[in-house]
Amino acid sequence: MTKMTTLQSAIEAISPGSSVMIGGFMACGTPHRLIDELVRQGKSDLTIIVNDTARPNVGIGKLITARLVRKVIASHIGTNPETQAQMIAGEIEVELVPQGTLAERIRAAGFGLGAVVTPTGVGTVVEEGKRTIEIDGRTYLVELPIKADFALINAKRADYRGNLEYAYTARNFNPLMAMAAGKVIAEAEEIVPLGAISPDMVVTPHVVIDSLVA
Amino acid sequence: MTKMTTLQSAIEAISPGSSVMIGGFMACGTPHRLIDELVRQGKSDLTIIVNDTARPNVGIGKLITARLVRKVIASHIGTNPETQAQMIAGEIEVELVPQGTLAERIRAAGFGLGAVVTPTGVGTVVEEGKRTIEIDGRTYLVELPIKADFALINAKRADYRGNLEYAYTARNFNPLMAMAAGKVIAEAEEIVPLGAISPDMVVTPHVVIDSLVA
Amino acid sequence: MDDKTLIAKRVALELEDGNLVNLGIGLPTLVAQYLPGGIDVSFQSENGIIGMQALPRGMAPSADLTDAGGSPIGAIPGAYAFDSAMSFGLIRGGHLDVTVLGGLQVDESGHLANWMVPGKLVPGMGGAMDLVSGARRVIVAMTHTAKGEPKILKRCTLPLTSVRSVDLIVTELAVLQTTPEGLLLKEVAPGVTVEEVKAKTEARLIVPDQVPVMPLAA
Amino acid sequence: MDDKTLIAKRVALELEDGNLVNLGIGLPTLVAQYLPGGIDVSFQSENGIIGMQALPRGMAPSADLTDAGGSPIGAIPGAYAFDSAMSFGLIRGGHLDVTVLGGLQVDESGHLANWMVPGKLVPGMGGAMDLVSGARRVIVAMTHTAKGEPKILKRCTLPLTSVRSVDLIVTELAVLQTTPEGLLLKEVAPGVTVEEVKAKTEARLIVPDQVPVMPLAA
Repeated sequence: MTKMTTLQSAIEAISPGSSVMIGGFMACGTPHRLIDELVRQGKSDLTIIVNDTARPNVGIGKLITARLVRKVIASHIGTNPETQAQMIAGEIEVELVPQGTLAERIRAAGFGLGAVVTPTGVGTVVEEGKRTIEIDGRTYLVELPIKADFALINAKRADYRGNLEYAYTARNFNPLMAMAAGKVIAEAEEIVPLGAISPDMVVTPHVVIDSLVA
Repeated sequence: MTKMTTLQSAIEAISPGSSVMIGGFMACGTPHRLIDELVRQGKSDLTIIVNDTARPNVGIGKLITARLVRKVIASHIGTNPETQAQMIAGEIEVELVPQGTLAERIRAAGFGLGAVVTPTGVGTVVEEGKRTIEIDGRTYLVELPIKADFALINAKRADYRGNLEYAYTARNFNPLMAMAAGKVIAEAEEIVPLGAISPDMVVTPHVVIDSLVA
Repeated sequence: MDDKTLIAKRVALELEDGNLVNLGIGLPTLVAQYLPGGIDVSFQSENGIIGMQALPRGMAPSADLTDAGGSPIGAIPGAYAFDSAMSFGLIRGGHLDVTVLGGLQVDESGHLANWMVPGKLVPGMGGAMDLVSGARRVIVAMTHTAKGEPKILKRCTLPLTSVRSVDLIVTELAVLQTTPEGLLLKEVAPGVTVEEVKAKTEARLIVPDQVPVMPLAA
Repeated sequence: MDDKTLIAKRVALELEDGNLVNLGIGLPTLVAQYLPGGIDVSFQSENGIIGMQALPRGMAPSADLTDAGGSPIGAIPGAYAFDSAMSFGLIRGGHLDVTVLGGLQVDESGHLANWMVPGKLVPGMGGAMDLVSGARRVIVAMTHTAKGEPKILKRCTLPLTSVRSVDLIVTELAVLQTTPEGLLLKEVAPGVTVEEVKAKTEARLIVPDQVPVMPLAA
């Protein structure tokens, strides 16, 4: 059972209108080739779950520039004026989530937990429309898991079964998203033989990866 | 600021009656030297938070054999008849927690989350006395974080600031517990210079370690 | 062939290419020995590894690489080591395709009791509650009776492991599948009659006109 | 000395040996340059590293090692890279000793607003809400006024970042400490009078008889 595939066929599996998680933080650790191919194939009407939309026409910002996005769930869009402009024009829906809460909501989806119980956002606009719960006299928000149809992952190295290793701050949301989507597509800068990545170095296991693009 | 200390002084910091998390799974990844020193110093009346109590006079089982434990919070005590005998005799209180829930409750304490929302245990004896919450029509248990006064951690390698690396299945509860205690004492099989463990290989950061025993 | 071997061989046929599988301690562990050829199955040990294998002959055991019972194991190339939160994230999060567990009792609704006998045996649930609640498919591998008494009951009398129903029960006498209508007698072991299975089962069984004989090799 | 340098130097004196510190983008980043000698402080960047440092001169930038703004950085020996869940686990879990953040408004109760101006600027809160809710100590480093208008108010008019009060406010004019009774004028900058601080502050200030001058070096 090989997961190795071409860039083109990996992205062809994504239907317009899908929800797609994309790793990266200000274009660091973002799967650039997968994004370029999404743009090339013109997959539109996407809901993207991302930390940020980087900058205009950079990283995830390319999807915004190409107007392929219907909804953004992110912690920050301030570095991309195009996202803000499309939001103000009513062309993009934006749901802002505190970064730590975003990480835990994605993790909860991948880890089979029903909710995240966090102090972050209590008493702020983030609380609106959400349940709260009192625990030992303190109030917490009940934040729901975030799943997606697809996750697009960037890794430093992969073995050919799909075990992934990340480098430095390029790790960020990638391992969390790799657990939380129906189909997980990973690109790696390098593909190495089985065993070249020691068991202690693997961060994302092959069992959650569906397609691997060299 | 050095965290390097002797076995004796590291354990002297623990008062009888303390709550102590101890890493390991059936004596694999257990801090054996720290446990031996706990026994030697006769620290009694402990509440221990552990996956299991291993076997009689093996690993964490040494604390049971030495009758130093007042309460055990664990997922499994079946391999240690002494734990069961002391429980039946009313000498030890035992709180059994499903293993995945135990991991998440410890993590929640270390990660500043107010509770764990899990499907595990719903409708079983584990539910008794606990709140439940409905999410999207499904029932979950609301499980509370577990903190401790101390955590005793076993690592494969440490640099001398206290960054830790684990080996194979000796990782288990160690990294979770290292985040969830007031004072964290780690023993490492090897202490290496700063930089010898690459940033991507560190699993537990030095900032959570208080004492390091070579 | 002894009962355990027969059960393990039959369970092995349930595993599919690409599956991530967790085998409980004891009888379920035997399943790995009878994996059909040509399929690629990954075994998880909940103490923290995917890619476990029996300790290869002549290989020195490592204190840092054990199964959930604390016994030394090996690891295949491409194995993955992880902490206990990740372990149960894989289990609860829908990433574990199959768990094979032992059982004390299973009832008509497919409820499993396998972790305690009040007043007698209180080992703790270990990972069993998470495994039964979280795995995509739960297979119970156990002997059909204990000391002559049925273990497949109308209703479990022991504390449940989960309110989630198991999917399949494999014993030395039969294969039973849980359905919304009750337990379906899917197969009988070679040389075993439907009447014998019924006699040794307290639960009501749904018995089709034709009950195939249990296959033991793919 | 310009205002930003003065603020950064004063904030730097708040950091203690062994601290884990997160510096927000912009002005707070400058703080790292003025660390008092002889203390060992670790800097976290919430995108995933402890042990960040400015990119050393002559070192080639790596696309895989950036700060939270996406700019290349360096890493000290003994640095630690981690995912975003761990990053905010450290922040919310009480492991982050100090966060230094910019501010749009702070009020008498110590509430901070620093992430949006409705109808004008909706950048998103990034990590700010978690940082203010979770850090052991929250220091706001900001200019005292914006376009001549006070930023330290009786009550914030912008959406709050957290209902948790910040601990200290450092501006080019003063150091203010939040107390249960209100904002305490702890220090004034060199050459600045108490009257000037009061004139440029909308919030009521608690002014002790003696207000020391802001120290700028340990």
